[in-house]
Amino acid sequence: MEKFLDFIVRAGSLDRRYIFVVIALVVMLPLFFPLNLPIRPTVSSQTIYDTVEKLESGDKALVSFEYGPSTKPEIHPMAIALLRHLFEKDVKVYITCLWPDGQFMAMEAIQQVAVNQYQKVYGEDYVLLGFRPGNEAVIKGLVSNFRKVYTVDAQGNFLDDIPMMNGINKVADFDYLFSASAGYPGTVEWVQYAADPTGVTMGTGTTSIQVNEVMPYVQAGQIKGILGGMPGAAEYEKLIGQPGIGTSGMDAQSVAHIVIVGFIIFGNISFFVERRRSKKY
Amino acid sequence: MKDKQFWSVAGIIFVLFMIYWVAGHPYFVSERSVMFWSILIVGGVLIYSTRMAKRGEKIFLRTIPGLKAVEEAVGRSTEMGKPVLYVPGIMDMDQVETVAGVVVLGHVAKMTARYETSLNVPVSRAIVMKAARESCRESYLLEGRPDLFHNDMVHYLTDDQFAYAAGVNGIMLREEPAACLYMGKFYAESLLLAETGNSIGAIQIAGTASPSQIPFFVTACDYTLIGEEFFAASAYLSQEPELIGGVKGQDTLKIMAVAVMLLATLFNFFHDLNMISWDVLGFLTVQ
Amino acid sequence: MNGSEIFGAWVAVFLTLGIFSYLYKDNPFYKIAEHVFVGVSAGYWMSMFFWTQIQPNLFGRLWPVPEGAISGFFMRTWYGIYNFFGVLLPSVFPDGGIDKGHGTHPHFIYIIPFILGVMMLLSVVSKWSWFARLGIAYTVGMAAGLRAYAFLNSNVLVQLKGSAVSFVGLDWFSLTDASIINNVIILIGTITGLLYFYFSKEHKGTFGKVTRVGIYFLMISFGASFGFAVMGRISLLIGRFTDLITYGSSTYNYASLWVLLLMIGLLAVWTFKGDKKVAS
Amino acid sequence: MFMKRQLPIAIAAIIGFLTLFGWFVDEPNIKSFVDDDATQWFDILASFAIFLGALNLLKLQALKIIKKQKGWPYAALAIVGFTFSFTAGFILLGSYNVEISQYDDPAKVATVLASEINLDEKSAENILIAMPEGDTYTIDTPYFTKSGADDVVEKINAAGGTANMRATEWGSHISTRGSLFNWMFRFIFTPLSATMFALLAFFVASASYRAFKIRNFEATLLLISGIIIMLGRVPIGGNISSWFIMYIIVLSLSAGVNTWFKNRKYTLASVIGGILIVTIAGMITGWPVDQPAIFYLPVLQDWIYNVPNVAGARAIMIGIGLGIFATSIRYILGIEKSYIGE
Repeated sequence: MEKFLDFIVRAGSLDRRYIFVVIALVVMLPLFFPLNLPIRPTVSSQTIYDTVEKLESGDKALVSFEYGPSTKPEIHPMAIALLRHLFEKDVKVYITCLWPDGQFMAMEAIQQVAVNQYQKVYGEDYVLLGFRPGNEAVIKGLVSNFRKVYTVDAQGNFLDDIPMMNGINKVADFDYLFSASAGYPGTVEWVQYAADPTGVTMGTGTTSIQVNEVMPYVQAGQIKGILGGMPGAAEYEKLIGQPGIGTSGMDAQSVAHIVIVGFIIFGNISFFVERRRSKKY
Repeated sequence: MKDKQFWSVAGIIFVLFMIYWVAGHPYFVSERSVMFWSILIVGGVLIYSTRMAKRGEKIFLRTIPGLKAVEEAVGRSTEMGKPVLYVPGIMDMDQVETVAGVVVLGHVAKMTARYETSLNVPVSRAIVMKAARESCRESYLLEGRPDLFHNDMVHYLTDDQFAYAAGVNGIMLREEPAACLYMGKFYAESLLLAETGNSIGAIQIAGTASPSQIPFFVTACDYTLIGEEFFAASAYLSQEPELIGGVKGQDTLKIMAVAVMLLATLFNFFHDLNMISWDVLGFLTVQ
Repeated sequence: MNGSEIFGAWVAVFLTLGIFSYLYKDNPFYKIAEHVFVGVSAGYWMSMFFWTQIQPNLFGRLWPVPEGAISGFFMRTWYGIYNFFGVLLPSVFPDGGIDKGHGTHPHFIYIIPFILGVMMLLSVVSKWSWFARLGIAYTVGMAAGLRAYAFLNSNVLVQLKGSAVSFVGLDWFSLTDASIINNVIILIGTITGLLYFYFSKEHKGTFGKVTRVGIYFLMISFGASFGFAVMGRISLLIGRFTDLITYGSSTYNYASLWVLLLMIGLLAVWTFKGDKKVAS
Repeated sequence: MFMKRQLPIAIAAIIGFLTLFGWFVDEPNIKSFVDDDATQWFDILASFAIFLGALNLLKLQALKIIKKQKGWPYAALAIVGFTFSFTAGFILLGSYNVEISQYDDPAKVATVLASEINLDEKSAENILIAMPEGDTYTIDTPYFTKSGADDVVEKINAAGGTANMRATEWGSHISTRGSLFNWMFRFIFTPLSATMFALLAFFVASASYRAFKIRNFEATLLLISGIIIMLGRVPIGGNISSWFIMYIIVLSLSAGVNTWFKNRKYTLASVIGGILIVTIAGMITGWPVDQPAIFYLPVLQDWIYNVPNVAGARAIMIGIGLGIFATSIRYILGIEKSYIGE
């Protein structure tokens, strides 16, 4: 017994590089040997799905890309799933970017979903307006006059020449607003400067870390539903019935969480054993 | 009516606005009048309490446990003959948290001067370095120990987030400070710092307002100044009437917020029961 | 798969593993990757902001393509300046003016932000460091005006409204839907949490008990925050591993495997040799 | 002195005041300035601020090299990195397209095309034949140099086709697949910035192991709510039976009884009693995985993050909202002036 306790105490001050190796393994292995755990949608993901489901063919949705490569694994799958749902419903999609890298992410998503999967027509079914710097000031500008901020789209075409831009002059002209956001500027700013002042229905997909900051907005009804991180994306993929990157990452995610919880519990056991000993001596 | 000037200006603004309103309030977005009045009232409360503080009104601020702990931590470092490490966050002086961090640094520098303990302040922005140096120099002068102060106690590492974290971790492992204080704006590096500090067994005290970083500090540090506590601490330490008045003003506003919440719930309850027709939720919705 | 893609994959793998090598210890691979990152990202941000804002929305307004021939001394001088720039940087200032849909007349009022911006850049010279203050003051002032309204509305007023919960026509308790008990918990939690941040009174007696409840709610919220933080970081790692696995395929000549072996080998050699320069 | 101190404060005050009250004004001239032009100016200045940041970085690294400070070769590497991305952004386009618009004999042109896009001649010919009348076909991957693209154009023209070279426009090159800038984004910027953050996954794990200790009641709450979110949010949480959770609760309650009463009999009684109650209840209901729902992790985590978590987060949000309002007002009134750096 004494020896076992000794081991536990010593394991408590283990070189952290052993922990790194364990984490690398538990994340890597399920990617090679999937477990196919069933996914269960949470209430907030279901809300997003229901809201989009209510949109009708020809409705206009503004989707804003506010993430970059650093958070791509979390947000990109949900952006793709949402675009799939919107195109499935024949909703017109307008894409803006408040992060410079967002434009690249949007291009990738468009190539995959709009061009390859649904063969949508640029300028009639979707448009990529591109990135504008200025954070919340850009949103404020879009709310009052869309055409001041964007005179050309990302490819340099004039907005007046794009058929689907007809009748779009401010954010209030849209039926749905979605922010795929990884931080500032992002969801919070869209709520403050666009959704609250105009009353346009808004949904959001955020990194896991942001979920907590955004939850009060969701509870107060300022945002209708939220997709949280990669699990949120997996849930949405499940809802639209098209499994993607999010779903394939869930096994690794599950196993890693279990292992980390195990670490926490073991760390605490070792902590208690040590504390009891130091009391004795 | 302690502050006649304030009340007369407020009265004049009110009367002028009323005249404008009665005259048909041209060019005014009437749907936002609730927000307009909120801004005037909230702004008024803040200005009023700042003015009162400047005029010398006694303002009580509760003790903040984390602050007492700072003194203990410096004391312990002195006993052990080890340095104190102070990290003022990774952002520039335009962030309120950085400003608060530098204010608290001044206070810590006073203690290290008094106890003759060595202080080490790595920073990640050039302007923060200037400000932090000034603040330390002043504290050492005030304590009558300018001889102990040297410029290198505040030194610049790098602007880059992770390189900075790696640098600070290096200092921790080499110098093994007995107390690590993290006060300022932190992002993902909070975890790296707090964990390394924990592993060398230092007393750790943190103060920050970023909600997503607080959990890491709360679990890994001995004391954490959470969000507004941190701002209040800097006001408390600086004893500047402007800052203290601000804290007092925000306190008043919090009580008002609680009152509004309770009243709104009550009115909403009666509205739901069809006992009154006034819709409080509609009233509070400003577009 | 063409050459530039395969070469790109090798570069990407080297940089990715270079940064991961920090997990072992601080080493030259990590330092190389880190410094390349600092330099490249500065140039990257600069290009992005220039081509999406300064060129189209500032220069595009100052020197739009004029309608017909340019006449008058003033306008000729104005476009003369433009042509001079055009000689220096033809990619930025194409012949004849910049056509980004800002009409055909120069918006001269945009000289103000242009001058403020240029002053900002000149502040690199230590003697003129105060030059930047004017531009910074503008952004600070504007952000203050925007935020004062937006935060008071969305973060205070609407949140107060959100806490004014309903009790009529709801179930007593439900885990997944709004219910009376849930609403009471939210109301109590918000109020006690807010009172924890009340500084003008000592936390003793009844008030102390109230704020105690407040801190419990804050802790539950921080715990959730911690859970989400773990979740997010793991997702990012999954993303990196997926990329490495892709780059480790035969299409990319097994880039991930080769680079990994090379790095482990070199790190091992350095460690066993105990090279002082590396170990420091 | 006026330019250095009063003017900046005056600018901040005036602009702040205009923007704040611009929310309430419906006068077209003021509205158009405040909502449109003023925000555009802000955006432009924000862009210049990025330039300033880059210049400061260069200055710093250059000084490091000149003074031969420790690690100066790495500083040189940073400058090389900057030069590369600047070149990709402003000087070297690296994206020239070849468009084929007409041909006399598809087979001949297809020979040229096939060697350019790594296809057999038959498929290349099919691509050309499938091209609608009056339309053009653009070769998928752009050419890195202008002369490279010109060569191909010449070859196609020699084979009896009509082709021309089209350079990607400056400005849209940043978002065009195939440009040097885009290559840099995909293979240098993306892996670097993504891996920097992925590193944190490892540190989060080691921090959980070493730092997250149950020191007091608050820390316990934090830990439990964190663990429930972590397990309940991911698919595996749905496979953990609520009965398993109940057994764990029984055991931890017994541990509590043990420390509280310090009497082995009580502890034993609570362990056996608890296990018996849970087991009998389970046998009666038939051990459903997700019942009772309050012990089922996916449902429990939904409740935690929709109810108590929202209350805590909202308290912080209101506090921060008031704090930011107060700071903003101080900027507008010119009380807070730390932004001028004095």
